[in-house]
Amino acid sequence: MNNYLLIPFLPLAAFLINILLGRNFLKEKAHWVSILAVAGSWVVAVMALVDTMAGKTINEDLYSWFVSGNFKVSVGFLIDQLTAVMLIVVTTCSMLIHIYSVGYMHGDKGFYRFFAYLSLFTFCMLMLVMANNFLQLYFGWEGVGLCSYFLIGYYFDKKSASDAGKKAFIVNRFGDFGFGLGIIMIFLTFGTVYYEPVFAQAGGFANHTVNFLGYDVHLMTLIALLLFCGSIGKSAQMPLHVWLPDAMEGPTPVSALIHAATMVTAGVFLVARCSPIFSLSETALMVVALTGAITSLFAATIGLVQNDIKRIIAYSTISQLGYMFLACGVGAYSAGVFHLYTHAFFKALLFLCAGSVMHAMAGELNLQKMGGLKKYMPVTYITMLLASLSIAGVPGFAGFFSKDEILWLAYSGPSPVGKLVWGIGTVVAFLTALYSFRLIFLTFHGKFRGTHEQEHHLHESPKVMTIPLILLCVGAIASGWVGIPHLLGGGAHFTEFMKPVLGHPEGHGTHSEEWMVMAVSVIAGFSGIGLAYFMYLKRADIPVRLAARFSAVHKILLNKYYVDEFYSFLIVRPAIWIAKNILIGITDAKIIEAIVNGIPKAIGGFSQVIRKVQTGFLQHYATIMATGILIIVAIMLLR
Amino acid sequence: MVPLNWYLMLSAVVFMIGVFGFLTRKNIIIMFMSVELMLNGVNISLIAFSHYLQDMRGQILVFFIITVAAAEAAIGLAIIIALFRNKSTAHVDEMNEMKG
Amino acid sequence: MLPKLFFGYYAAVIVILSLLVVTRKNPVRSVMWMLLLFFHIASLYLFLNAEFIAAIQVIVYAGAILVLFLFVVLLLNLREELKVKRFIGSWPAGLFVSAAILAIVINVIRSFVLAAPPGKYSIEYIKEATHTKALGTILYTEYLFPFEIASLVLLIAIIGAIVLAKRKTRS
Amino acid sequence: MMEQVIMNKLGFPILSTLIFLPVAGAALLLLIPRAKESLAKWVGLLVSIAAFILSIPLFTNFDKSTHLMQFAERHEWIPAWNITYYLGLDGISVLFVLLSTLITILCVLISWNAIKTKVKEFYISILIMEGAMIGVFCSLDFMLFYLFWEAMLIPMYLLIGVWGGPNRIYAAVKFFLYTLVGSVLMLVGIIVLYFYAGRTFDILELMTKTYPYNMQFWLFWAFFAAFAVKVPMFPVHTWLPDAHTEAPTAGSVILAAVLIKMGAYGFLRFSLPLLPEASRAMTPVMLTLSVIAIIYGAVICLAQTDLKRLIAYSSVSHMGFVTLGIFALNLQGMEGGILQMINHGVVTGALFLSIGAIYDRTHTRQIADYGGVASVMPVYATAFMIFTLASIGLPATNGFIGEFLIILGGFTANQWAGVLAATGIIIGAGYMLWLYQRVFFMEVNPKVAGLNDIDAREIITLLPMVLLIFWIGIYPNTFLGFMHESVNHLLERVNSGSAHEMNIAKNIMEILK
Repeated sequence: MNNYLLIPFLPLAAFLINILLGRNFLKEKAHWVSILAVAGSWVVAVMALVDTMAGKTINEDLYSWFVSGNFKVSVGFLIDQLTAVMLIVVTTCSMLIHIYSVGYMHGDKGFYRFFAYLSLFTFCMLMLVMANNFLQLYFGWEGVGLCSYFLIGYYFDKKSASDAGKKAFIVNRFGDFGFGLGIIMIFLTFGTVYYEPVFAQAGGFANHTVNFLGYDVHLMTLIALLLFCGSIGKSAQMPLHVWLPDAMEGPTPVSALIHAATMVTAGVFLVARCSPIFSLSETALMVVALTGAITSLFAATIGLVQNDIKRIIAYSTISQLGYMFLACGVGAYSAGVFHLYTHAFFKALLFLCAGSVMHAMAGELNLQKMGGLKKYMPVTYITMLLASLSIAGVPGFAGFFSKDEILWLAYSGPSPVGKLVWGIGTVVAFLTALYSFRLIFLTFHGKFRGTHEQEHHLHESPKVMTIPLILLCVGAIASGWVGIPHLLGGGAHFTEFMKPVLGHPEGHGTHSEEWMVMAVSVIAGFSGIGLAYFMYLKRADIPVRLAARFSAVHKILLNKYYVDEFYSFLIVRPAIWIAKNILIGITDAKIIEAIVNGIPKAIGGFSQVIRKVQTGFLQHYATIMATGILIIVAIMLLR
Repeated sequence: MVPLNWYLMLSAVVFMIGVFGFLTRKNIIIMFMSVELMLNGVNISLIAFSHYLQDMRGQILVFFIITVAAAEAAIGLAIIIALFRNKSTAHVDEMNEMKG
Repeated sequence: MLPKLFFGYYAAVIVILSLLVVTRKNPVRSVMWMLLLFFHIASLYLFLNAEFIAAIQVIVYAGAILVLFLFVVLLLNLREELKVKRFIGSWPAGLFVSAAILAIVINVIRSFVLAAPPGKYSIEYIKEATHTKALGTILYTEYLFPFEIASLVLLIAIIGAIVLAKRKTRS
Repeated sequence: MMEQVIMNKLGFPILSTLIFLPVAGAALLLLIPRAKESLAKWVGLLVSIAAFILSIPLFTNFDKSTHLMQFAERHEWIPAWNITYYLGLDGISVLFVLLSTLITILCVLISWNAIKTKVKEFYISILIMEGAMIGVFCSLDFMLFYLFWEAMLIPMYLLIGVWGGPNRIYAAVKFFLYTLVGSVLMLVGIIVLYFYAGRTFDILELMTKTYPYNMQFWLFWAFFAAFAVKVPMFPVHTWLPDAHTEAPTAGSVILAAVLIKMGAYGFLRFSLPLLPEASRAMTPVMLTLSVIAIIYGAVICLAQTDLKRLIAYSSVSHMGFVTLGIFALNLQGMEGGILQMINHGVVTGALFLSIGAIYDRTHTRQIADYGGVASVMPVYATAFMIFTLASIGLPATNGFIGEFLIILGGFTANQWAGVLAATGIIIGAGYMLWLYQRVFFMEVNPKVAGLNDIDAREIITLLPMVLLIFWIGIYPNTFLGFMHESVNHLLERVNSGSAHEMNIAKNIMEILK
């Protein structure tokens, strides 16, 4: 246990050292502290994985966080198979991205600050995955959100960056609103917020209904959906996906680490972690599956037409996250986590390659101004190509195995919407390949379309950046090999490993069906690649003509279905309008202040009338007084 | 024997004449004298009660009233002098500083 | 019969003098009428077996207070007093109120009967002990504390009168 | 009633010392010549530090295992009306005394250069304020309590009216009248209690009596008038923005950190234990008003253009949480409410201190006059960020613990109240982050270019707040431990004689059919 404490607290120490000493003392050397800390965490995390593979899990409290009556919660750690995998994903990605950042952020005036935030993020993410209770999970959850806010708004003097950071935080708060209520419901139901007793007792509440805000609802569905609200926000699912594309305002390593590999997958982790609760509610699972499927389709269509290289990858992330939820929704939690794990590598790699491209293009993000970069930056090109092959689901690459497992379990699983989401998933697989290779072809092939100055500047990135790319590339190719299905002669080790935590999904289908599903998805992937090749390399006029032909559709996609505008119109502006015109203008000024100021004013007006009695003549007062005496005397004596 | 009621009526008449003077005269000195008149009216009834009740306390009270009247006259007249110095008038209807 | 006659005389004179005091235009005359009034009241006190109080009445009221009044009246130079009206505009109100109270009080006094038992200071007792001694004994024993306060009141009045009437030295 | 309290065993009358040391300090200041301003400042600082050091035994020697009043002192005062000089602390009030002594030091420090006129009188006001505040929290005699309660008004009135902004007279008079109207009604209530309970002002003795429901009902509203104005609860909150905006920094800090806590404290100390049945019956009304305050205050913040006004309205929202927690009438809600009072004192106090620090440099409160401050004043920006995060209730800061417990308690008491209150947190994040963005982020506004970062004095002023924020956020048991017994006892009293169950576990059974 004590060793494992190092996993989260080394990055925390690095954060504290950097934030306190970085500005005046460490300066350009700040990265050493953070890298050493995360490397230390990685080593211990590997040890933890080895331990869990040997079947040793840990669930211990560090100290009592707070106690109020029967509400008790501690800071404590749970390390089981799921946590161990997450630890590996988080520390590996984090470490490689830390190293990459040394080159990427070189010369930035906030160098120490950047590494401090990265360390803080790593700490929070590790606290999130290692928590043994919901409240600590919530702590990590909000903590990573905060770091995301800091890092998106890293270039805070840019309005768009600070806007994006704020948007990410607030949109996430909407999700956390449900998540927080979910935790409260869990406490009220089970009397505790620790995972172990909650999951152990969950079965006993399977058929309870509860009165929630006047409606009788199924208890487990309610809890599951409330928790899922948090997942929707954090993992940028519809309808709370709007923050993630904007989050690309942050430095690219941040997009890779937080908005691709780790933080955004926390939502999937939450659903997987709470699988004992979700499994008790068919409705909740169906909602999860459909949300995932619809989001993945929706984001993939947007990704087709965007021109900002990072935004395409961001929509791709949303889409792939949808995939993971799709998996969880059909009960295939381990497949979802498997995809999370492979996705972390190839998506981080995609982002880092995009960062490398940006580095070469001096910050240019527009695809239409690139082209032919492969001869200038071969390492970047090859690694990015491999990552794209992986995401497109080309057999042998990591993405193929995880995606295939999801599709197969969706098709064969017991879920009532399984066939539907399988269909959507296959379409998305096609779209994924299409937009991924659109990106590759437009960036690296063809002729350079930017300015001469940019062309002159083109160069491969330094070693400190390319080495992490190569290492991640290994992950993007090989990370899937731990989960090769039985069908292909593998041992499905990943699923087996996760079994104690996530259970084993039962798919019932024949081998031929399984082959068919696999074939369909492979065909979809290859046809996507082929279409991209045809459209963007051979006949570059087709996309333009298509856009002109279906200008309405194109415009909707280009504007991301106008969701941002919809929210602005529906929530943001009315709220401010109400505040300004009704609450300040009417309630406070016209009603409350009118009453408050009106009473003294009325008294003042009355005084204006009766002050006339005060003539200032002594004898008038005396006469009035005497009259009073007369009345008293009359009353008393003539009674 | 003169009945007590007669004294009391006399006292009341003197008192009310004092009140009348106080309420109606312009001259502040005459108003002040009206106050003395009222005090004397009260004194008459007190002495009368003292006599008829065969109790000394009435006279003690009169004794104190005269003391206070003396003090009051001294202070009051000093105020009048100060007032006259500032306003050059002894007419109350010309003093309405307290008008609301 | 004789006492009633005496009383009638004094009562009539006192009432008339009171009216004169409050109605004269010239304050000096008012003061003079008041002097006469005080002597009559002092006589009435003698009539009620209160010779010490009667003496005080003459000495303090007539001798001290009224002289003070006279001083002030003369000091104030009230020549134009004679040119203005003596009553304020709303004098009927004052007259009505005071007359009404008087009417009520007289009406009540008419049927007033003294019910309390007489105390120990009967005429015989006072005659034996002398009035001044009887008054002095009770004043310096039972009423010593108020007496002291009265002396304090006088002291303050003296200081107060000086402070108030004194001309401000800086001009 | 002596057996209900634990008399002071410290060897010196700690509570009287705490009350009268600042007053004595104020008297000492009177003797200092007006021209010697820096001497006056140092005397003010040393006296406030001395008071703080003297209050530390309250923290260390407090017996957390009992609900009884501790450090009690009792002397005859006006025997004719049975008024006693009776002081004591329990778990509900002890933390506020500590908060008051701490805040006073910070107020003295932050005003060091900001107050340029009538310096001596300023520190006299602050010190008298401190004495009165401590007196309010310590009093166990209703008349003594009322005396301190009203005594607080005068220095605060002067602080706003003499050293305030341009519109200070209006704000000061508004503050004074609002609070006075409320407290006069409370006085009526106190007198009614006095006669009904057999001529005693002893709060502990009054608590042992029971009162007919009708009487409780009217008394509840009489007390409500006093306490709700102070809190301030929804319809009577409009004095707060004006007072906060016009008050000098130290005035705003005291107002936010301690003064408005007294309303909530009054509910806890008087309304609930004296009038349990009325309190229970009025719970729906109070919860509704609290929820309105939370959302109303938060939404109104979205449209504010003035820094201090925004924080003032956010106080309305946060105090809505406090009253929600208190009137949830369960352990979690009430402990959360009390903790949130401390939190709000720390966080909003810190925010006002920070705004004061920058106001000294720019002399503007308009948000539009700022921008890019984080580039110019990075240390200041860091501190303000921590306060902002605590204000929006991020886990590991104190705001989270309080708000979570309150929403848990509120949700248990009434689901709608809990859910609606939680929306306040979303809006809270919105306006605070927007404020932060407009002031600290984006391009540097020429008006703030070239400002110096906060100096050592200001860092010392803000540092205790930062430490408290994390202390309460990471290990709140230190503070919650003070409350458990007292709150439990209070709840027993409130829920006595009825079928109403305070145990949450029982409520669950109601929820689960």
